[in-house]
Amino acid sequence: MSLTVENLEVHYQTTRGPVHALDGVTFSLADGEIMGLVGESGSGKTTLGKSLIRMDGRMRHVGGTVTLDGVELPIGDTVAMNKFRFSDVSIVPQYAMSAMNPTRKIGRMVRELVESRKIRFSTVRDELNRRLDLVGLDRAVLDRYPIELSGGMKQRMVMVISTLLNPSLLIADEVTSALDVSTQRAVALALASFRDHELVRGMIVITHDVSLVYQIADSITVMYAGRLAETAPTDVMVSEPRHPYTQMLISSLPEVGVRYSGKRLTGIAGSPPALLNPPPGCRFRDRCPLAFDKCAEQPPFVEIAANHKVACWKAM
Amino acid sequence: MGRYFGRKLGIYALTFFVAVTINWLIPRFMPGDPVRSMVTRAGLQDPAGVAAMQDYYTRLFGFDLPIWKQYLNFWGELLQGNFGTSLWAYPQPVGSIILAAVPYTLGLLLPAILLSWWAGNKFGAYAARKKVLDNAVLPVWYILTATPYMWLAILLAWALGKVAGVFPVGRSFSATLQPAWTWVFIEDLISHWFLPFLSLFLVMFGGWAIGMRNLVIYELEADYSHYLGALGAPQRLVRRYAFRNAVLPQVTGLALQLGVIIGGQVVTEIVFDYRGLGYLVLQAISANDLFLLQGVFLFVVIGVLVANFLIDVVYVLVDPRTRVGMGGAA
Amino acid sequence: MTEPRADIADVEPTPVGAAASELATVPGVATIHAGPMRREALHFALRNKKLVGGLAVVVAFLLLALLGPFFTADDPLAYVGPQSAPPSGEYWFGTTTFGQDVFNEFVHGLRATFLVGSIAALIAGVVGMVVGFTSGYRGGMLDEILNMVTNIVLVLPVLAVLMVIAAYLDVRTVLSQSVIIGLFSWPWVARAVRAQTLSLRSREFVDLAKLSGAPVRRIIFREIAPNMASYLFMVVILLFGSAVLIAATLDFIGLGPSEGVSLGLMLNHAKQWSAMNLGLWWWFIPPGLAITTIVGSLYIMNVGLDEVFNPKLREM
Amino acid sequence: MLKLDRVSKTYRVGAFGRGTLQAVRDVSFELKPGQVMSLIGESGSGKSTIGRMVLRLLRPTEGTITFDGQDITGLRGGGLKEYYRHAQGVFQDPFSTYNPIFRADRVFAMIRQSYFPGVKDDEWGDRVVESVRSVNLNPDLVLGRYPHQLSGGQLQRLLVARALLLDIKLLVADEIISMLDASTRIDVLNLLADLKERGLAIMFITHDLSLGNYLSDQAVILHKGRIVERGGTERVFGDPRHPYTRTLLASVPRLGVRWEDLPVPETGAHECDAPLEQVEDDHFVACFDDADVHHGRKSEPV
Amino acid sequence: EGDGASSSTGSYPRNETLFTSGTQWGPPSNANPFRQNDYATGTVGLLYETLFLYDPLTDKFEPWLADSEKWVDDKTYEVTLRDGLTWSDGKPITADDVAFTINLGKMKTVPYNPLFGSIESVTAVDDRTTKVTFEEPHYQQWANWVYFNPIVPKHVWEGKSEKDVMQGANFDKPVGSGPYVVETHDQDRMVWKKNDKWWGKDALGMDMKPNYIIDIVNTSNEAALGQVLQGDIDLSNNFLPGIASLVKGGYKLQTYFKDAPYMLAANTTWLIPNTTKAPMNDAAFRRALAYSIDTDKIVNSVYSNIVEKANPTGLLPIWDKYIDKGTVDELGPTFDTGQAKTLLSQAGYRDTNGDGFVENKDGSPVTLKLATPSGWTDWNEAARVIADSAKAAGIQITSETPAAEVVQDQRESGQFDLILNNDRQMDNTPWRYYEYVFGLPVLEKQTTINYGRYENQQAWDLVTQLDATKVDDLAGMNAVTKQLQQIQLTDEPVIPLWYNGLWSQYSNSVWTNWPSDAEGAQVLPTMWHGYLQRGAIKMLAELKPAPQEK
Ligand SMILES: Nc1ncnc2c1ncn2[C@@H]1O[C@H](COP(=O)(O)OP(=O)(O)OP(=O)(O)O)[C@@H](O)[C@H]1O
Ligand SMILES: Nc1ncnc2c1ncn2[C@@H]1O[C@H](COP(=O)(O)OP(=O)(O)OP(=O)(O)O)[C@@H](O)[C@H]1O
Ligand SMILES: [Mg+2]
Ligand SMILES: [Mg+2]
Ligand code: NI
Repeated sequence: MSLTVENLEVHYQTTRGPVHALDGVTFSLADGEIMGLVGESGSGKTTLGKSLIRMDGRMRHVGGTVTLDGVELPIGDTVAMNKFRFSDVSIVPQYAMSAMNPTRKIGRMVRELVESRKIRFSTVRDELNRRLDLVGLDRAVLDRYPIELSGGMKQRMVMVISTLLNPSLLIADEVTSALDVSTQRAVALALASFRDHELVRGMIVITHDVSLVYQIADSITVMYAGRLAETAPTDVMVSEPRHPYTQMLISSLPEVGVRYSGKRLTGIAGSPPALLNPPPGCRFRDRCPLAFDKCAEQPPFVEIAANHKVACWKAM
Repeated sequence: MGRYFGRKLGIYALTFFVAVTINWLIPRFMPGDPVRSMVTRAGLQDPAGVAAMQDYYTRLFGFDLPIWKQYLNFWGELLQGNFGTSLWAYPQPVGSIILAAVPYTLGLLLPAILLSWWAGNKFGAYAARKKVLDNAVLPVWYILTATPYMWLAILLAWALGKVAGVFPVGRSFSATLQPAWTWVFIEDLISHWFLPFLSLFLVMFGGWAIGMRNLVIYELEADYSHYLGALGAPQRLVRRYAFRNAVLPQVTGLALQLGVIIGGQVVTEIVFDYRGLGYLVLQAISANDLFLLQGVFLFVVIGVLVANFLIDVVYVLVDPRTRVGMGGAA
Repeated sequence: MTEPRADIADVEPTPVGAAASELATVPGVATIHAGPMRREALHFALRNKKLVGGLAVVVAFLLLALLGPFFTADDPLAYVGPQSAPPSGEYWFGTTTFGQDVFNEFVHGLRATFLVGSIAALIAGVVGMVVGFTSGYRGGMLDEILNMVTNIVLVLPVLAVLMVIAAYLDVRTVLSQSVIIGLFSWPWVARAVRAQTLSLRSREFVDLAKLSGAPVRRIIFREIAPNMASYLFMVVILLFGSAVLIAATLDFIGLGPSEGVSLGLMLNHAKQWSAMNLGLWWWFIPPGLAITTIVGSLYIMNVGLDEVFNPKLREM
Repeated sequence: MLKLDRVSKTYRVGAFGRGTLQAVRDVSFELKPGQVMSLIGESGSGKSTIGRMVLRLLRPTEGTITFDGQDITGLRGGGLKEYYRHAQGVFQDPFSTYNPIFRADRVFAMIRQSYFPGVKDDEWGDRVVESVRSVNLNPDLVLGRYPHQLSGGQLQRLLVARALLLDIKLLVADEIISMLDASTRIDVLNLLADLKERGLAIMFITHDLSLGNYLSDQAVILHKGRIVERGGTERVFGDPRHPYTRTLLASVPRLGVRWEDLPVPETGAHECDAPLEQVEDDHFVACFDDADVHHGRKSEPV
Repeated sequence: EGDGASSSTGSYPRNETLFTSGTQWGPPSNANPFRQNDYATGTVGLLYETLFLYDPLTDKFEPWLADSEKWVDDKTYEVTLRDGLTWSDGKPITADDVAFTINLGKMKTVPYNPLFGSIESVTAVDDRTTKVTFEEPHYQQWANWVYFNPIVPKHVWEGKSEKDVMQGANFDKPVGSGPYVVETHDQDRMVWKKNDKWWGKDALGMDMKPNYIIDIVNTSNEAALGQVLQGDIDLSNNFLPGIASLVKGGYKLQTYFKDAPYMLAANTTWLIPNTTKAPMNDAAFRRALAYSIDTDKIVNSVYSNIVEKANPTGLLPIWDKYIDKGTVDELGPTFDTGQAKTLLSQAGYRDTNGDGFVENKDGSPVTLKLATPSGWTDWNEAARVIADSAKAAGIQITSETPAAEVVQDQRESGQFDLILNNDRQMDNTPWRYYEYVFGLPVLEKQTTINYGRYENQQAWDLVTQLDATKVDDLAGMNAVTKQLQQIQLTDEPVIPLWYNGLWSQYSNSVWTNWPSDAEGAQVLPTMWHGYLQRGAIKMLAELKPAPQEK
């Protein structure tokens, strides 16, 4: 699998004008890679995830291309995209708790879903059972209604459904945010195991929790205000972040054992610019301690080391 | 589940009790005296005769008893299915008068409710989120629900009955016919049934269609719809699911609407001089037949309660969420 | 965990009327600038064809009801013209079999209609809100009891009850009619308000108000109610519509006010004097049409409002 | 200063309140001035319930809560108002703590209305500005704005500023930063730390162990409404005794330490009713039954 | 419900069936001739018959069951039955039946019980002759009795308790003497079938044309109008507003007169003031009130001229010969607002507080309520007109429309200010009228007469005197009625307004040759209670099937 996203630009239509939620996003994903996508709230993570599979009514594909396995995805075209959904690109949505039709037994829902894609249910039935085992769900859940499942179970069930057709690319949006630490761990590991079993060939894990993606991702991409700030292999990102935003972000995370009296951490003052009419230049400029004149110009997203790209004049 | 129904039944029982009590009370605090109206009907002038007659009817209606006893008797009689004697159709028992009218009312009401519900839901769901269609039909539906039942009835009667002369207007069947299972009669019955049915149907149809449209829009925006969409499920499936889920509140809506629908039925019957319960209500009111009025009212209350209960049962059957919620302790 | 912060402005209900005046009474919030949310709502409100159109129609009728009687004869039932005359330049809506001016009756009847609608809506609104707020906010036994009462009145076939009551009422006036309609129309309001209150009650700003030492009444009326203002407004509109319809129904079966005119009574008279058989269509068409138009416009207005307040329903 | 003595809370749930749900069982602890106590536990463990009982937004079903020796469970009216002069809270969701249709600084006005009706406009304005500054906010940028125009961190800090207008001794912070972005979280935490320095007692409720650890002197681990372990923060985190505490610690994702390196302890806790047992100075553990290890589940389903 | 077998055939042959409507306002509840106000339409007339018919149009008594009558002396009356009369079960009708029927009046609740205050004995002299001996004869009343009350078969009614007599529904194959027998009845209809063995076919040479008479229960006039227009109802005795325009509209509709007033006058509608209440206890005020009412407007606008304004005496046109024109010209009030005002101020009723309405002599406001039953639309409308025109004269009247029941209650207990009433029909004697107006004593409940509680012993004595006047003594009667008219016109105990019509409209689509003012067709065209014995029964024999158009 390979995914290449180039210069992707997506806007939200609002009464006050377009919100530039994604503004020239470029990255690629290698076969078997899990990419962690982190960033502040509102930075465009979910938008990116949605753009790759299904835009909602207000989203407009303004520019850029997405190529999956050599085929350009018609992401702006809701109908044409259908062909790729589920089988090529799939998603575990942020709202897994409510993603299943509350009035259908889960098994039946899956069957109807699969059959609606012109696939015989019998051909995936065994696979379905296997995967339930894989994520530690009793096969009997298929005979239950969603309401009868706990949050963690629902989350895992949705993961199973979404990956049933072995999509090349799986987008997992905040799949663990609503869970307790112990369940979080189980779900995150299950996610990684999908890749390990080659049930999906590439994965974008969206979260606001850097520590979490650190656990399962091969690379981490940091978004800031609709753009990519930095992307790097996980260990590199954690140990040698180059973008000032990444640096500040990582250093503001309290760790077990760290106490304010020992090491007083600091956050990042200020807030990201509004995306309605984003200012030109580096968007982190206003909050950046290193900002200088050049930052009035948009820094390019350049590779500074192997697989390590940064959009910052100072980092180049 | 048992507790759920137990609770529901409790509410219904209480409602029934309240309704019966109100019903028993009101005539006793309001002007009008059935005894005197009966005496008048005998057309007496002589004071002695009047007194004797008065005595007779007072005892007949049980007004000579202490009030609490009257109340208890009322319940006693009621539980035996005895609603008392009608004044309007003296000396027929209220129960049999009502039973004679019920087929007409139900014959009008049931098809109108069920068909309008079914069709309204179908059309509403169909139009939801279809811009052009939606914009075109929505105002029509709103106009329909906003139409007073009797006015639509009058309009239809006037336009299709009087002016166009396509359908007969007035009575459940031609005055010149006798009820019998002959084709002539059945045909006549249906042609008299159609306009009142249509007027009820149309008004209700608008309401259901609007409700369904809004609910489907809501469901189409629900997470599970988006999820299905994201997995490339065709619109057909998404809409089917949305429809199924949107129907559930409509089921409850049906229960809530019953009271209003019955009001509509009453006036429609009056416009078309259709001989159902609505007609009886009007007769009871104008003849000051409090026993009949009480009887019809109780009958309606019982009907509504039973219908509500049935709807509750249906709801539980179609919505797994309620079942799960009731089954589990949490 | 992080919630998606789409634009709150779109999602939150916006105060109408009541809440705006509320702002002024809170010390410390002296000046009221039209907040962006309100501007947003106004923006949609003014552009919402349904809302504007519906409102225009209702206002037109209202003006006709308010001003019309000043330009017509005092006594709407006076015999002023030829008998059974069709609409003409002199008698816009024709005359009745007695030579009454239907237009004159019509404008006076409109007044009664608006009166019944407003009073009944007011009463039902107030009772419903008091019951809803109390049972939703106080909870406990009181809630159980009120809830039971609500359920009982809800299940009762209102029209049948009203008929029974009205049938036994000696003197019936527009006022008494409005009152009894109002007194039986509140349950669904109470239910809805209760549900809303329940959900608002658990919102943290209510806790904050408690922590600020605010008494219960202030919490209900200054914290909870304003948040439901748009909702309550719509409730009142719906109540108005249903009260008008119920009143017309009662009038029609002869249980209307024993004096005066109303649109329902006009229909009643038209029926009793065989207008349909005599072909006097101008006698029964205007009143019914007016009721339909007013109530229909109110409903359409309500959809408009709903769309203004609830972005999910907005056209895209 | 704040003392909970065998506090329990039972909710009535279901139709006619026939069902019950015991959200908090038999919880006792004490909070001293200038102390930060973390209440840690997973969702539904009863943390908020305890916090709300302390704030008298709920009444305990059993047990007493005393504040400076006064039993607060029965307070109402004036007494309650006085209590709130000294005890305040900040809640999880900054956006829903503000009434969305009013300006954010209305929270100050509400305080004034109840507690300082006599204060002149000017003086009040000064006090507000001062208080806002003390939480590291620029009054010009935050006053007069609507909640949605401010960031979560700003809103939370405003709430603290609001509390500071009163003569508070106790602040209940219920998941106060869980909805904030990582980059702003720490500032709010630091603000709390400053308050503590000023002698405020803080009850810090969180599900995030690292956050609890960062700030607090005392840690209380809750599981299903019951305290399973409690003591000095370093003691509890450094040497967790209860299997549940260990599970929690092992599941926290940490930068630099992979989960693989921290296997989940294969152990389950059994409920038992004995009181907390002191295992060392300032470290208490609830009874647990190691024999249950073998039928323990990997993770608690939620 | 129906107990007739032929109902299963689906319908009765339309061209042999007469459909009527307008008498029955609820389901037929009994065929009991003693329940004068609620027996099923036709019970008296079609099923049971009276000794005589009285035809108000000719003012003649016609022997019916009776062959002849005579006053043997001042206190003895003898009536002789026709020969060969039979009941519908074949048994002969004899004087025993007549005596039995009269004697039933001894039962307290039988409506003609008051007669027994003056009857000494009733005996059958022979098979055909019945002798009634009076203590003190009420000639007028008795003449009324003989045409109004039907004879019932002794062999059926004998042995019934008073309760059975008065409460019995009598629907189960009742035995009568008339031209029709009960076929079946249902909630919405009463079906009569021709009695082929009816004695009158030979004795009277009368053949009732319809083989079936179906009286349809219509509870709204509007519904009846619809059916008449559709040709479903042949004879509608409903009040059908707007009929004037339809008669001319090519609906095959016909009324008694071709032009206004279209209908015969059936009874008088009065405005009845409660004479026990101030200011209606003052004759001067009542007179002023009488002058203030614009009856023409009621006649023209409310009724569109299908009724006529009443003579100031209130006596119906058929009683014209009893009206003393001189007295009327001299005293009879006419609509004259100015005069009303003058009368008021002369009597001391002045507008002292300047509200445009006069006050009582003690200065308290006069606020009168005029109650008409809710749903009685024509009266409601008329009441408004009355209130309006009284207002012009300075009398404040508000029109109220309580339930009929309430109005009745107020009327009987005397708790009203003003009401409308029309309880006296066209009849054989003006005594019935004056009894109504002046009847004494005033009881706590006034159930049928003198609702206004007007007490004038002199007048009542005159009424009694009239009763004791022989029916053929016109001069004697007129001597009394003249005095009564003087009292009435000066005191205005009731204020006559208009003559209610004998509502009657027929469709010519199935039956023709309906009664009209044309030569030879002058019969009362109605099925109303009490009218078949007023000659309307003859209409059935006159009908002709309409030519069938195909
Ligand atoms: N439906 C919408 N209409 C208008 N603007 C939107 C909409 N949805 C999102 N946005 C805006 O687009 C930007 C990116 O939003 P997005 O949801 O992708 O952020 P995110 O990184 O996923 O944030 P979070 O961590 O809160 O989920 C934000 O500025 C947001 O306000
Ligand atoms: N008002 C209430 N009525 C009934 N049950 C309640 C109520 N509030 C809370 N509960 C239940 O009590 C238990 C404890 O709730 P609490 O809110 O204290 O948990 P928490 O530890 O704060 O969880 P979270 O981390 O999700 O905030 C939960 O099971 C919850 O469902
Ligand atoms: Mg997101
Ligand atoms: Mg909580
Ligand atoms: Ni979180």
